[in-house]
Amino acid sequence: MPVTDNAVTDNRTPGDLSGSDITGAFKSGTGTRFTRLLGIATIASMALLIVFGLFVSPADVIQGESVRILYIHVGTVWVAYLAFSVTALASAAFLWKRTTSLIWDRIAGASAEVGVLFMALTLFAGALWGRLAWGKFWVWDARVTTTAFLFITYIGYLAVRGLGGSHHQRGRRSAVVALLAVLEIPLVHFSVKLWRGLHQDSSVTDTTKVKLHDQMLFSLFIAVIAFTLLYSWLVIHRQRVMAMQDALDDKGLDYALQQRRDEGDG
Amino acid sequence: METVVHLSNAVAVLGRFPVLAGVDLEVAKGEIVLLQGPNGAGKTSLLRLCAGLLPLVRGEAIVLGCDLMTDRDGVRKRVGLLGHANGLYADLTVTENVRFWGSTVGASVAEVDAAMQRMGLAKRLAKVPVNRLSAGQRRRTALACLVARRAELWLLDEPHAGLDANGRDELDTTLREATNAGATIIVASHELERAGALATRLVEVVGGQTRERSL
Amino acid sequence: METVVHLSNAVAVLGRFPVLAGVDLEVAKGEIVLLQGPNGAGKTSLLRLCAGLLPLVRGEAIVLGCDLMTDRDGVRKRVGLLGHANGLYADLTVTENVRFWGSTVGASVAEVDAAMQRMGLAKRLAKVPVNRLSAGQRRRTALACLVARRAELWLLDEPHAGLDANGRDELDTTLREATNAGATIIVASHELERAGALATRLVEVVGGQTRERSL
Amino acid sequence: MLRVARLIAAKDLRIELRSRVVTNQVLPFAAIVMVMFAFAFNTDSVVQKVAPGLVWLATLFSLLTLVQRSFAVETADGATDALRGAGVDPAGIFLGKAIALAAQLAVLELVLLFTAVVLYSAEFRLSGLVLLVTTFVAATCGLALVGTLYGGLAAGVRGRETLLPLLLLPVVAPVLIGATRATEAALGTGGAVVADGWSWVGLLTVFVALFGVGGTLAFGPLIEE
Amino acid sequence: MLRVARLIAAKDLRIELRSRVVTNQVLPFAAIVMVMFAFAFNTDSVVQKVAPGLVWLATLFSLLTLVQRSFAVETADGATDALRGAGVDPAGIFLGKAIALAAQLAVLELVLLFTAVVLYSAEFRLSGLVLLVTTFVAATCGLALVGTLYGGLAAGVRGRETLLPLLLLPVVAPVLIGATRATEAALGTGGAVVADGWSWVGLLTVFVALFGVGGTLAFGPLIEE
Ligand code: HEM
Ligand SMILES: Nc1ncnc2c1ncn2[C@@H]1O[C@H](COP(=O)(O)OP(=O)(O)OP(=O)(O)O)[C@@H](O)[C@H]1O
Ligand SMILES: Nc1ncnc2c1ncn2[C@@H]1O[C@H](COP(=O)(O)OP(=O)(O)OP(=O)(O)O)[C@@H](O)[C@H]1O
Ligand SMILES: [Mg+2]
Ligand SMILES: [Mg+2]
Repeated sequence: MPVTDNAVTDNRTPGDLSGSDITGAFKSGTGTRFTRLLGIATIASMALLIVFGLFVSPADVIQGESVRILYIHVGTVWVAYLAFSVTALASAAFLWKRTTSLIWDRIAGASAEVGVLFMALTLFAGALWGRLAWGKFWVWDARVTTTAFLFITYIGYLAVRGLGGSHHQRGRRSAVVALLAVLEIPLVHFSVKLWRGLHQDSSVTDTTKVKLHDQMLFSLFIAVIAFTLLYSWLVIHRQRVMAMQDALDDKGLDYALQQRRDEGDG
Repeated sequence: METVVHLSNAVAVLGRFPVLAGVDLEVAKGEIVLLQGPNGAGKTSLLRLCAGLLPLVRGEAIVLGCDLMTDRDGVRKRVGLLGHANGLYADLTVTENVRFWGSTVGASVAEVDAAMQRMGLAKRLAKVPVNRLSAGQRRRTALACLVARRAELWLLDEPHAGLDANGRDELDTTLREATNAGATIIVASHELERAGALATRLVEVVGGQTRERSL
Repeated sequence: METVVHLSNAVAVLGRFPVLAGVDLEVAKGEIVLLQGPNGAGKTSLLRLCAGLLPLVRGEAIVLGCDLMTDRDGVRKRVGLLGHANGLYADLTVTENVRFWGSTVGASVAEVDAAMQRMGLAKRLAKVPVNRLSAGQRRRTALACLVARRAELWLLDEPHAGLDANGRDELDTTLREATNAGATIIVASHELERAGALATRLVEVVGGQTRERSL
Repeated sequence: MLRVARLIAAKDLRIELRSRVVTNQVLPFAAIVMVMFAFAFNTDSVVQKVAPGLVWLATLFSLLTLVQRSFAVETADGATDALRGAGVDPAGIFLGKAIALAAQLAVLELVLLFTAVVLYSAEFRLSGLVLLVTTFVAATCGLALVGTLYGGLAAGVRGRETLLPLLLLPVVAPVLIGATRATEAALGTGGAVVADGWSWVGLLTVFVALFGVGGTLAFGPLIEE
Repeated sequence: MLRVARLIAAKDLRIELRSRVVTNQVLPFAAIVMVMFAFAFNTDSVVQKVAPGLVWLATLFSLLTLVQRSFAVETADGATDALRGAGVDPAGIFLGKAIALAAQLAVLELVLLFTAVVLYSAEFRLSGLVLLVTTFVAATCGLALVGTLYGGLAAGVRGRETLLPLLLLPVVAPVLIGATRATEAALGTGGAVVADGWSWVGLLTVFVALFGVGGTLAFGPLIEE
């Protein structure tokens, strides 16, 4: 993944922090009982997805076995949408004066990171599927292209998070970008209608012309549940890691402050 | 006496480097405080903090009655900063530059002219574009922009650098007039003899911290 | 005594403006000449002319035995100029900058280290990129680059600007050492008290012309 | 806010009048880009078909240069700091710079359109003129607004040249596409009809409204250090 | 002269390593340019046909940025003055900067070629590989040499941003055409055969020799005030 870790930018300064023993404060890890349960649920639903996706659900009349990519492709993209929406909501919460708290910023960041991860999976699965269905990894279809733009946009968002500066500054800047970026999701969703491309039209949500087999629909449902659980697990952990990093930055600051003060005496 | 600047254990960082490592400073209205100290001590950073340009990370900072943690915009409108850079538009003439910076606070044409007069720019140089000025002439222009801004708190970072003997005298007069008109001034300078004669108080900055010194 | 700089009625222009309007100047080997004068008088232009950076339009100019009309390249290799700008690469560290400028004249690593030591840059700052330095620290780096160049004629344009008290002392020592080693120095500065103590001769520049003055 | 906007826009345009960077640099650049395009695809039929796309593509590249120039003027001698430090209303700065940018873009687009007509023998239809003008106005405003918003965000930071295209291009792409389709409709390229174009203009208008309001509100926090 | 060239090249590449402007800025920019091209001409067959031309067109745009960056580094804090003032051999400066530029261009072109292969489904033939590599080497050297020469000329003067594209693009056009045709021959685009390509490579080589010698001799007077 590209820019994931904004704390590890090259900001080493004269008062290098690496020598201190400030890591000792965080031995407890990021797990709690709830997240362990969540993890177990994730694994279980993944197993269920494998069973239904690969064995129970039928092959497609036209596309054959390759239709099974659908569960990954569509499952991940919907969860990516969810992730980006959460990012936007958390960003709004951060910008709103009465709820300003860095925790919203961290949730926004963590959610975007996981969203980018899922979106990468979508693109990957879509490209593979494209090779099977259209004979090419990539076509210049409207949805495919707008999806690529959405992906780039959130890479840009993560780059903005990585610019450095104080935590609040990071929060403010990235929140604005997130609120603008989320507006691209409808564009991607409606792009098929707008531009009439090669890509599949809405076939799941549009109930007037259900084309999917019932068992396929159910498998897709399981896929979405499984990916959502995975998403939650990842975000919770990532968010806690970020909190630790922020705290570590603060601890590092204490150390650097001491060194800076000694400069005058030395 | 009215307090204009109140810093208590103020911390500011650039990247991860704590440029200000817990600064305490009290400045009362009408004072001319001289900041002095070795290169890299944090004088520029201290001035930028007071101008609301460098975010406060920890501690307390109240400037002109506004808390820098929450209300930096309130401070900025009433503070004038002359930094190491001049902040001039190279393609515009001297007059256009001073007028632009004056009009950001709604100064009248007369006030702008007075400011240029003050720094000896009213005659030959008025219509010369800044990119054809010498270093000292640029510094004068930047000072004229500052004068035109009519700030309540003036923050000057090495204002003498590049000015000729005449310009230094004009600057001193200008600063004295400003304090008489109710402004407060903080100057960072390495020219102790020059700035010391002007200042009412000397503060030494070392290693991101301040120490009171006698003049 | 050996003449290092000989200008006679030298004229130079920028755009259409005659920045130097017939300058006469003689500098002998080992001198430290202080140029002084109002803003815009032409001090910077005079130094740039001597460095072979500003074309001579009329008159005569012979520097280090080379005629500036015909052989500017010969001059440049042997002259070191510190201008208003520092000429540093912002993304490189202090050491890398000094090393680069040193190696343009084939200075050894030891000489480079000595130059950095001279300006107090050998320790904490050696590995810091220039864009993370304070204004004075940059000026020190530029001076170190100049020292590493081991020029025969040093041309310094307001070298004190931005240096702290300590740095000024170091600079003075450096310049005295350089003249003892056979270099000649011309300094433009507005800090009469400081630079006057160092100089052996004072030349006033006014309106693109020079006048001899007593110190 | 409007006073500040007028002030800033006047200043930016005056700087352009003095320095003539856009007139002397970006214009020939854009024109040359168009010529190169024509060169690279030397089959005439292809060029004519993609002419509207090329106009907008060239506009886009020039936009990047224009935005960079617009903020380079501020950062060159630390004027951004001075602006922020002067407590000038950020919304005013945003609108002012966007107005100046839009004015410069408009001139540029006219020239490009003219070049396209001459070089690629693109054709005008009177019936499409209203559509064409509306499209150009909407697209210009949209590009200027987004450009200013992200330009301001990227201006202060270290990797600014990196960040600007990264942020700008994916957002601007829809404008590019919408404007291209609308222009095609207006010019009748490839048999497109005028009526098709108006829905695209609608999309552009939504975009303008969005970034106009969003930018005015968000510019302050964005340029904050 | 060679010592100076090595010194300057090493310095330029080190600055790039530190600042990562090319890696982080020009590369994504060029890649996005390619994506935009593909999108603007959304008919697949067209894109595939013009793929080699697009690669070189994108290289050309990036060349402008690269040259500007290469000299911006020098002018930012008055280092050009310092270089000239230091009496450093101009031929050495020229070669050094050209070498550094060529290295950066080479990386860029590899990425672009890769992008073209993936995005436009351009195809490789083993028989054309030697031709392809030769073309790329010759074209890269040619572009780097011309870029440095005119970059240096434009660096000092006031309207530098104006001047550079204006001077550079017409001169580089032959390189663009030669390289495109040679690449087409190497890839077999549109049924071109490999043998066709070599005459273009010959043209490129002449170009390189010309600007290599000319630049080395002329750079000194050019960067003079
Ligand atoms: C790299 C190539 C591809 C990308 C980037 C891509 C992207 C997307 C996206 C973003 C969605 C979510 C649309 C929405 O609900 O808003 C989606 C849905 C879908 N995609 Fe793809 N896709 C690709 C290739 C394919 C291929 C090759 C197929 C099958 C032939 C396919 C079939 C589907 C289906 C069936 C849906 C669900 C449609 C719906 O209900 O909206 N995709 N794709
Ligand atoms: N590009 C230019 N075009 C025209 N005139 C210029 C240009 N640059 C400088 N000048 C003028 O040349 C004169 C001499 O400038 P110079 O920089 O030599 O003065 P200086 O003595 O160094 O002044 P200072 O003490 O301010 O540094 C000034 O009056 C200035 O207005
Ligand atoms: N971008 C940056 N990242 C990290 N550290 C920085 C950065 N900019 C400056 N510093 C460091 O911050 C410290 C304080 O700098 P500041 O400019 O406030 O010093 P100063 O007292 O004004 O010095 P001078 O007298 O040289 O102007 C310096 O030691 C410098 O190395
Ligand atoms: Mg300072
Ligand atoms: Mg000068």
